[in-house]
Amino acid sequence: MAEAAIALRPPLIDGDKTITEVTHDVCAPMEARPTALWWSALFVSSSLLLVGAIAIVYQISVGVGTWGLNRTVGWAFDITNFVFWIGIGHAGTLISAILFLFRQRWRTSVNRAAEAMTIFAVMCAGIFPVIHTGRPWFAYWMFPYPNTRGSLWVNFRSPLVWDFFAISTYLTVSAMFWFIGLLPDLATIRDRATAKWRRKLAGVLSLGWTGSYRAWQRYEVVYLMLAGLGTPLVISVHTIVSWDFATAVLPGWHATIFPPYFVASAIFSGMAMVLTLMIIARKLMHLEDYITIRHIERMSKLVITTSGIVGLAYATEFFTALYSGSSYEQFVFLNRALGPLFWGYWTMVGCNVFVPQLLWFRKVRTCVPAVFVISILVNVGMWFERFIIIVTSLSRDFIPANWFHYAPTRIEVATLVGTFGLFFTLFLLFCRFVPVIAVAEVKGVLKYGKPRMESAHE
Amino acid sequence: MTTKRPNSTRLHQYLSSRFLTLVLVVALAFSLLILVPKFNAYAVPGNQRGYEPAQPIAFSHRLHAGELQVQCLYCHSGAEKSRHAGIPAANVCMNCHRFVSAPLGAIRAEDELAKKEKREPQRVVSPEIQKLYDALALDDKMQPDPSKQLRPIAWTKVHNLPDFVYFDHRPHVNAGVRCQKCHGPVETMERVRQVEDLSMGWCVNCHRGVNRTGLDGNGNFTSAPAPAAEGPTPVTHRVYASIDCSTCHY
Amino acid sequence: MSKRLFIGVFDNEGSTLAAVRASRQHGFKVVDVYAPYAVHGVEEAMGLAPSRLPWFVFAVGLLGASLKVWFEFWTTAVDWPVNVGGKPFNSLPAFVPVTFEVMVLFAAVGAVLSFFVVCRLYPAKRAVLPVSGVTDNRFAVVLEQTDSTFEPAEVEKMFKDLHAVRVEEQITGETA
Amino acid sequence: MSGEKKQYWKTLAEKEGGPEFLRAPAEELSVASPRQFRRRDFMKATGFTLGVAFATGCSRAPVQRALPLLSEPEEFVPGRSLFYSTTCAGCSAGCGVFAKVRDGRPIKLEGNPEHPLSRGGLCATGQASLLGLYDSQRLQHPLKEGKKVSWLEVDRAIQAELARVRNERGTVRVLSGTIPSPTFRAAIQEFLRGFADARHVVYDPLSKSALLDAHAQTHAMRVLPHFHFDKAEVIVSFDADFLGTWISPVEYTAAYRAGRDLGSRHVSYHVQFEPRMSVAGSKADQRFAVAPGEMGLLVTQLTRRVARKAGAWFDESEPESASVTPAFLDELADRLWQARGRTLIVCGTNDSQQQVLTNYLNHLLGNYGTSIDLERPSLQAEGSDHELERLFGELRDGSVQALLIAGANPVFDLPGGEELGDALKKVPLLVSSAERIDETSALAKYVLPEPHYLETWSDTEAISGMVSLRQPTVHPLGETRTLVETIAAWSGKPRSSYDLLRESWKAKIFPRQKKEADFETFWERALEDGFAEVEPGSARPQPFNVRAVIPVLHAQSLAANSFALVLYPTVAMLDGHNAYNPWLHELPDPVTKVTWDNCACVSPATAGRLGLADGDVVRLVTSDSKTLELPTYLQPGQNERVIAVALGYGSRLSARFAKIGPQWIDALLSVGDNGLVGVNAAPLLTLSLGALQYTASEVTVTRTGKQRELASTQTHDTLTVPKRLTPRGSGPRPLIQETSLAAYRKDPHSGVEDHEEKEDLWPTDHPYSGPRWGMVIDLNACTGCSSCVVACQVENNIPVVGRDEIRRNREMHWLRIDRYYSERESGQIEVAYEPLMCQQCENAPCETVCPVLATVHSEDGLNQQVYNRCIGTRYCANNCPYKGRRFNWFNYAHDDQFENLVLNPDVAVRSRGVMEKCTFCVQRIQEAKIEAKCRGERVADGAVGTACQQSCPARAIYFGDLNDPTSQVSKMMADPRRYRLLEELNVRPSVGYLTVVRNRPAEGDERSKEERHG
Repeated sequence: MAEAAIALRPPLIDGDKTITEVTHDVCAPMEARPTALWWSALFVSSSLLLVGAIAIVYQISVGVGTWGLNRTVGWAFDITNFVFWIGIGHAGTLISAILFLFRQRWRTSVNRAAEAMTIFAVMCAGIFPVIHTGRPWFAYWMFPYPNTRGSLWVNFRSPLVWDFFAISTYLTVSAMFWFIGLLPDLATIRDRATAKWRRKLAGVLSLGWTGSYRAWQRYEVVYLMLAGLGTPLVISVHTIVSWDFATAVLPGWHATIFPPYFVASAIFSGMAMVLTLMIIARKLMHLEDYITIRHIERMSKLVITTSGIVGLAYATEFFTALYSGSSYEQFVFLNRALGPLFWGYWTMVGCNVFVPQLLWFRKVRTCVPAVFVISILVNVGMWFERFIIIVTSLSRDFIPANWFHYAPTRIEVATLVGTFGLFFTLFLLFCRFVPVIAVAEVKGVLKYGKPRMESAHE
Repeated sequence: MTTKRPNSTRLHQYLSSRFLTLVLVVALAFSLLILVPKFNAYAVPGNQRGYEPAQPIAFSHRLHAGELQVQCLYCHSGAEKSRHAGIPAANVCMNCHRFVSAPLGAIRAEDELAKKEKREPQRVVSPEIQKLYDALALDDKMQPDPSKQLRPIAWTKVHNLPDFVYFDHRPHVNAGVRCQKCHGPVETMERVRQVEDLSMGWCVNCHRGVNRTGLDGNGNFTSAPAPAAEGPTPVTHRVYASIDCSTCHY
Repeated sequence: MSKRLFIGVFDNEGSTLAAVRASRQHGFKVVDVYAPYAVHGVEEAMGLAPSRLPWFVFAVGLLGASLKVWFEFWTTAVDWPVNVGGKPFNSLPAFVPVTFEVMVLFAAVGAVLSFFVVCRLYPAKRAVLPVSGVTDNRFAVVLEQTDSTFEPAEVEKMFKDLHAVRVEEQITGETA
Repeated sequence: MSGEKKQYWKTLAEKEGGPEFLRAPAEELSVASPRQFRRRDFMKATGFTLGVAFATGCSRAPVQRALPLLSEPEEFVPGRSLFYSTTCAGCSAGCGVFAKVRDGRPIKLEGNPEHPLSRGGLCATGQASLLGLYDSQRLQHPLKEGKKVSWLEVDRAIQAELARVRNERGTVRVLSGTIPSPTFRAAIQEFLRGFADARHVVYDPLSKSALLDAHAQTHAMRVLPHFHFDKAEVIVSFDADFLGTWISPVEYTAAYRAGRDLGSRHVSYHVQFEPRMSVAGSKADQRFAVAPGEMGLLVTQLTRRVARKAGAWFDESEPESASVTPAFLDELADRLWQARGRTLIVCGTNDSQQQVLTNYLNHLLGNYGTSIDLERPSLQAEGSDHELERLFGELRDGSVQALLIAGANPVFDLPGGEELGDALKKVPLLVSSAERIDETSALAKYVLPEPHYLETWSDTEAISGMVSLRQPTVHPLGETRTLVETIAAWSGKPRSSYDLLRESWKAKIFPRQKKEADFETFWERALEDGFAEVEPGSARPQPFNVRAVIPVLHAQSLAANSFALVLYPTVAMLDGHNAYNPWLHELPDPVTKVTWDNCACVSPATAGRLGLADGDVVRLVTSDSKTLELPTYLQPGQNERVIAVALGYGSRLSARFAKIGPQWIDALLSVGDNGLVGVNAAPLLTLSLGALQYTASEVTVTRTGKQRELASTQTHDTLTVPKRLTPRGSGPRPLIQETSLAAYRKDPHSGVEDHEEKEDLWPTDHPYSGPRWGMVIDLNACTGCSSCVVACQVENNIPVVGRDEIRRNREMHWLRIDRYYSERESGQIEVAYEPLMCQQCENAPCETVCPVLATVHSEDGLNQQVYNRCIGTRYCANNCPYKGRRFNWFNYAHDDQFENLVLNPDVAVRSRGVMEKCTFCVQRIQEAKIEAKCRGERVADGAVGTACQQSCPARAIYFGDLNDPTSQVSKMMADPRRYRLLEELNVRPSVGYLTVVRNRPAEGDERSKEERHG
């Protein structure tokens, strides 16, 4: 019967690995010389990063006026990108925390990369709230610290302050989460590294981890804790981000549906991004055995689910507008679908609701290139979702005399491109210097060396 | 040999870092030497407490306000009718210095000397007061001298506020706030020094205090009858110091 | 005083578990077990007491939350009450989000730091491994000789029976 | 721990490496250390010390000096403003103003409420004229052939040349615009007396010549009558923009508003016939877009109807029918006849025939002596185009020996500027007295710099018998000299303008009054008031001469696809002598809302037919093949056969604005291809039949294919959202709430949307115990003249951002005037103006979202904006339903040190990245509060006036303490007409609006019917 049990559940890792092989498979590519492919990828992404850096420096030295904003549309690309990246950042914690709590052990081969992605995405996101201010050098005023102004504090009623706390907390916690997960693997690297610098570095970072079981026991507990804390955190963060809009008076922003709507779309976009990166990483680092078709399939399923939620949210928005009887609300949504930015709106609906439906078919789910394309389309759609929400509501609000259109300048575009540059640069470096797969965790889910009876019920 | 290479580089780092630490320690000590006195002078950058610039004329507040008991408002008359207390125009100085051209002692001494030498005592003018006469282009008969040209006196401002702060002397003076409360014991200063840090917190906390415990801190909530009152006779009224932003920022 | 340690080295979790159980049955003192990953059931086998970390974390989180609520109330309603958009000085509902975030922050940081402290982990700490490879593919069960009844040969045999890769003996001057 | 401690090792390599690692240092030390240390470590160390250097360096603020006066005048207190009553010279209307002078420099002009004409109002041009004083490109010294010379030199040279001319008995001419100053006029006569053939030629670029000529024919005196719009119950205007640009807009606006006071029994009924949408037209109760060729015919038809009723003579031949329905004309004639003696007909065209007919109408209706005053005529325009024509002739055949051009710029603002320029070159002695180098003074041999009117003594007699004084408010900023002084100097008896003025007043003005026996007291009183009322001039009008009346029987017909061109002045530019003024270029036109350009206005229908869109550059070709290229602007309410182009643009004075506003990679210049702001349309004028013609027929329009996006501050301009996007069942948004006079008389509350005060979720922590500032704006009174916009700009140091920034919808005006069109069933276009600034909401949405408490509420109900705290997230602006906030996208130029002297020292100049907005002129509120506090009183009603309120000619803005039930503003708040914008949001604005009330008797206005029968 044990046999049967095993037969019923396909293994999480292909090619019946021993733990020795696991260590080797993950660490070998790091220790080998980087491939030409990697170099060229790094070159591209870092030059994008440079472009973005130049744009930002120019913008900060000349003024926010170098963006396409105006007295009607005060936010556009900046906050769109902010919300977009934060959204991306959600999948990591979701996979590592929520799936961990749900005992989804297949996560082990993707969570490391996903968490890394989270951190990088949040870094990208974090740039915008700072540079979008007119006087970035005073951005620290958002933090309540005792000062010589009779101690003038901050406005805790402002969603931006909430944002400030949410983002920083999120970054800290997910970084710690990531690092804790990394600890045993760093030790592994330390102990097998041949290059001195790597040994020294790993030695410093691994905090002298020995794999003593007394440590392992507490380790498990802490990991569980962080997972438990991370889950509500990840939900709260995007809820708060959504409040930036939901607490405002603008029609199209002032909606109670926003928190669940934003969280769902965040997970949606995050999952898509994870897929994209996974597919890249498994090609780049030859990890087909660890990131198997089954992983891709599972994540595709998550994508359809969340896509469904997002689609429902779109529909609900229209309904509430209609039901509210407020002509301002109704106008906003008519304007989204038929107004000057209709193309953006339909791109969003197309990419977020229609395209993912393809994933219902197993054939598509198991076809890696197809999934790759879809995952990218979803991210495009998600970017447009934020753009549409922000710009349509601002550009045409209560008083027609205020109405004005918005068009981005090259500076803005360059900045967006730059963040992608930053993101991929960091990710490529991550692939090189950190085990892309959580070695210790994968070892835990191998069938290798387990007494039959246990491996049966896992 | 081949095994030595890596070690030696490590050694360089080890050495240089030790060397570096040495340099840094010295630098640190040196810089603390510079910084410490400054830091206790002003806790935060921009704090000008203790600022005591030299003035074009060595005017002594101790002498005028202290010994001679000249009222602050006699010279700084703007304080009760304008935003700025104002630095007196030279002609205000001349109200006295038309007659007083040097310290009494000096003049007496000259008289003594003159008596001895059986001659007319000649006029004594202290160099500082001479600057005043020069500014007004006066000859020693105290008559305007067309050959000289008028030169306004460029005093150095001691109490400076940022451009975005609109402090107004009127309400303070008219409510009976003593000048010393903000400017310190000027009547004891040879050269005027900034005593308070004039930070926003300092202003706000004083305003709060006034609203809590009154002007002099013991529940006196009625201000002095306004001296600069036109129209209806002034009524003594409850002191209220607003801490609205627009009290100072607009 | 110096100590005498016996280390059984294994190459899979199954036999490691068995070894731990066996040694406890024999009444040997299991000093520690080293493994490349968290093996389930070892803590029971070793008879380790459950960690008290959760309670600590809970307390820290609570502390953070209450501090923040107090701070927000104090700054907006007590220290400098300002009329913001006609809202009351003490707008508690608006304080909830930040409070929550701070609670999570405190709890998480508390958890991690306490973990480091309790396990004495710190940067650049020199890792002392009983045998090489316990972070890769080796499992080590470390026994200590407690009294004279402790018979090295017996230990050796026991480990061998459980297909230990090898058995080492070490003398250490450290007071564990 | 014990010494011999057992060592563990992981790899063999380390085992080997270990001891060696320990051994290594001794060997390497000597060789390694110096080279190693020298490189970047050294940099590290220096970097650190540098850091320290900064830390120590940046701790002191720069030293500030204070230079007190050497001897202080009595009334002078540093930091206190003094107000001098004087007279505006922005145009010839002569409105009374107070100049606010702070520490020796004028920083603001305020209307003088005592002044009988302007009654406290001041127009946009007047407000902006202040900047002229600080214009760094103003002439500072005399020029001879373009080179700087001393006055002495110039005087000698000119005197010599004049002597020569005198001896040669040559012809001398003085060319000037209307000179309302009696002293100045006298001086010029004095100057001309010496010469054999000398004449003073007066012309107005915006000519009223025909109107004066008409009165010469009908009343035998060539004067401009003084119109009293407040005495008229029915006002009919034939293309006279009397609320915008015609003769004396401020005075007329004040009177017009008085005549439309809803409290009084009679509310004037205003009918406007005009080819384009003018300010006056936009306020009319009935408005007809009439082709200029038809105007005469219309006047005739109305006259004939009225004449019938009056049983008076009129040519019996039947005129052809005009586009306006006879029914309406009958009805109008009816009403005119009913209200005879209490009506007023004005005609703005420069066609003497039409003007004569208008006079006849007024005569038949008995308006002379009631609403039209010829006893005390207006002297605000006295130009004669006949004279001008003669002068042109003389100039062409080069018979003029000496020409003195006094403050006029004929080369720019008259037709045929080029030829005129060539002709001028032929004049041996060409002297120009001007403030700046303009098209004309550039040609002059001698240029005499005129001072700005705030620098000198002078006077103005706008209405015969209404003399106002002008006194200097600042020490002259350059070596300038008034022409009066100059002439005195030439005559050999140089005197100051002060002495000259007093002389002429003693001689001419003082005798014309009885009140004061002693000149000094008379002078003192006049100086204090800023004006004096004396006996008018002696001229008496003759009885009406009917023989002058010739009816117009036919409309000029236009060829198939040609158009009539209408050249009109704008509120900002007028005749273009203000083209140096950035404030006026940046001011959105009241109707078109276009800035930094003039454009070819066409009606939407025509545009549709020609396939033109906003910004398409078109070429206009007149019958005499003069051409003009400018961008199109679609103007609702304009006659379909009319192309309207604004005058006054394309002046060389505007060349300076190329790089105004922030310069960055994507920035565009503020000027056109010609390097100037807009294009000059004056060449398309024609001087024929003894009058300047402001209309031309047979103009063809061709598109050039070029594009020039217009910098308009309002892109969407209707009350309703686009049809396609309107949710079913939702009407126009209730931003403008209006009613008809009839409905208002029945129920004053009519037309106002009701909103019950919502229950608050919060407990209220904020009792407004002290004053609570509020504002009410009467939309019925507001004419959209935009003087408030400039007033606000001057008072609050609002930067000029230039054409490109406005094109990007980033204008900085804190106060904007929304202009709304709506279409009536009849197809007539209705206009409503809505001044919109920060509404100072009690539940301000902007405040809640600011993270750093940079915008919060004050205890007297103000929505404060703390510039120095703002970090510029723009969240507040996004969350403002009125979009009343402005953001400093760049560091806007304040680098013209000279121009900076105009900055208001009571208002901070905002830096880049900071949000700003209207705060009800909080600096004025603070001043008033402090003053009151020092006296131990509470702020009295009227003690605080905002800049916009103060300057409004229509008195449409009320401001004050809402907590004081007796204050005017709280009375207005209680007015049944009062509504608030977007009340459903429950943000509780402190600004209220009063409904627009349209007087439409034709549409069943019972009361007016009664009037008709009774």
